[in-house]
Amino acid sequence: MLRFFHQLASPKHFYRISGKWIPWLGAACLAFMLAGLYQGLLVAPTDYQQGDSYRIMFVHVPAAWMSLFIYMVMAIAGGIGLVWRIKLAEIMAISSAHVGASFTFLALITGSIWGKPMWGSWWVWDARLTSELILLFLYLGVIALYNAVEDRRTAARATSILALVGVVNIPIIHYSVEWWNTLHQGPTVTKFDAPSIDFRMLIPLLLMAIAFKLFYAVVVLLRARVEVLQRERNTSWVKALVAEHE
Amino acid sequence: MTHYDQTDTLEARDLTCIRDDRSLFSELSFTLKSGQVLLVEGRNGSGKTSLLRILCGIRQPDEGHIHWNGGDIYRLATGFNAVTAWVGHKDGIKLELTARENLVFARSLGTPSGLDIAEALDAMELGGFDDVSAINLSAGQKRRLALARLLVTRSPLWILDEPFTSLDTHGISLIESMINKHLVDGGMLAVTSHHTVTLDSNDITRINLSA
Amino acid sequence: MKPATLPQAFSILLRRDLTLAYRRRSEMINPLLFFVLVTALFPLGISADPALLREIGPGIIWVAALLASLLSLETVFRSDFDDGSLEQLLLSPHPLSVLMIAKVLAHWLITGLPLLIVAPLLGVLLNLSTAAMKTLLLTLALGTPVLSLIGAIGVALTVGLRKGGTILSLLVLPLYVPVLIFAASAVANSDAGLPVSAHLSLLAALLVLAISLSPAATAASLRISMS
Amino acid sequence: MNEFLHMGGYASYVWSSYAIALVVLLANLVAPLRARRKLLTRLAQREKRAQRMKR
Repeated sequence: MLRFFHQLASPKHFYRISGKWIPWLGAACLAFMLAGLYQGLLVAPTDYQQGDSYRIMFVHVPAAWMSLFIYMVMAIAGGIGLVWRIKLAEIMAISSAHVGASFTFLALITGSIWGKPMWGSWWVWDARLTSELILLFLYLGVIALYNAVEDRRTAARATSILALVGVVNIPIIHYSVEWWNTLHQGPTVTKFDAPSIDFRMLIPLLLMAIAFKLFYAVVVLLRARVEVLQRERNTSWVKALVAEHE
Repeated sequence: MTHYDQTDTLEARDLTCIRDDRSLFSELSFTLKSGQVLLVEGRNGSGKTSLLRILCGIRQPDEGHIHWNGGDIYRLATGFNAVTAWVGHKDGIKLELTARENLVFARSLGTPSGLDIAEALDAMELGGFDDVSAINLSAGQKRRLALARLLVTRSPLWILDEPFTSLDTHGISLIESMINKHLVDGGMLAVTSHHTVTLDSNDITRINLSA
Repeated sequence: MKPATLPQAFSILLRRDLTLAYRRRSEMINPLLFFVLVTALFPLGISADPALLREIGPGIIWVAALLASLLSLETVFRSDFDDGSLEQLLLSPHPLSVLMIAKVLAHWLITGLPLLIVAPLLGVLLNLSTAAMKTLLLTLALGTPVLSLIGAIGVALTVGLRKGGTILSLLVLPLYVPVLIFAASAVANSDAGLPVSAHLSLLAALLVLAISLSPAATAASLRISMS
Repeated sequence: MNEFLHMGGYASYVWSSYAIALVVLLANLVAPLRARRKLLTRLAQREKRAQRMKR
């Protein structure tokens, strides 16, 4: 079975197939996002406590989910690339790093903006935000390592190991930050839970979550295609593509 | 004294090595048997060192396999390391340690050959330097100390990357005689060298990577 | 003649690293001086009020310990990489992860342990109570080995890089966060007379996890950077 | 309509968050596209240079 998977994952094959998939994924992503925005900004009722500021949640929460989800995907893809030495898995791992870091950054910014009206300051050492900040450093570590190593293949394998080490540490870091948070501030006001989840608030949250997942798929495929072109630049099919491109 | 198993074979099949997405060499196959020499030639940057690093297992080939007595060297891992001795561009000796301390440590990383440290140093014409800290040795003496690890360990397969660098003509002939004895004992050698290597064995397979 | 047994190879490597460090004694002092100096800066930067120092003392000492350990990590593989003996380690007939434990243990004995010896002095500087001092030593004893073990992975990943040192801190410091949190809060708790057994057991758990997982990760990282 | 824009007084917070989200998403979309174009032109130049050298 692995032999088949190895054949399928030939760069040339991957490049062609992903080229076909991207437009569909993009359209679906747009559709879900528009539906999510419509539901979130127009249909969902105003919250009796937070008024309309809670609508930031429809961007903040999916982004936070994505930051963790993408790190997991990166670690798993990296692991597969390392163990079975499948080039494509390595490429998918490293292509996820930048978009994962972007979602983490987005979660941090929107989290702090959402917190401002509630607590009056741009940053609060809330457990979730603090874990998100550390996750951002983990991502930046992966990206920095990838750029620091000259040889592309060694760089990809080094970052895969780092991602695996990181993914083992994420739950430990999260637990220790939760522990640290309850130690200093007590589990009171800074709970970040969404307001009493009214069903009509849940829909936009899920729609946006699906939209972000589709968006990740589009971006990771786009980046992977560039990485494939870069790595296969001496092959005939890439040379043909280059000629075509002019 | 250290007779090796005559039936040892190192078999490489379709080795491919890629650097910066350019293949240094591809579909390279050869077999090395007891008493034989593999001489790797080619211009600088043609991948000579990369090939040797692949042979000894430091670097994995991008394609292809290497078998020692039928077993893949990556599955054998430490088993293959036990039969291999590697001397690269760098000497691999600690400057703060004395010659004896360096060899004692080198011996712990291989199968001891029964030759004691003093005898090995004498064979390398480093007699009397036992307690001299390596930092005070000349480049040629350091190189000979690095090669002395081949005497204190018993490894049928020697993989030497430019062993003759910084050696004078006398040093080169000293090393060549050591290699000849190794081959007569049934050992094998994979070597790169810019100097012309005059060895007794006529069983030399030449690979030119920039042909 | 059989190859040296694993325990023999382990102890020879450990003794070699300790001899090397002893012969470069002057270099061993640097992380220690850094540790004391950084700790001494905080009162100058914040205030000399004993009550305040006593409260933030544990955190200061632990952050300084983190940075001192980070500073000394380079030495774990740097010289072996430069003179080529790292390649010989990779090609040894012994499992590389076990040899990594020897390397990390040597690094801890050279740089981690001295932090414990100097810590009481810093405890006095920051007006820590004797209870806090005792817990500080306990947390350093449990925590600094974890710093060396995790740090070794980062060093193995960056050993081949020209400017490896700069990104080493970015790779390793986020992974130090759990140790910092449990250790610093343990010392703070004991200062307030609260029980610390939970914190110490969590630190011990981190140590067990680090000992079991990081040598293999360090070995794999080394193989990748050296290839 | 302007009541919608007003967001119950939290307009600046809500709309800045969504604006930043839009910018981050667009940046992530544009970056690989630009990188692909840059790579293709670079490879095309390299190909031309190779041709010239051969002659």
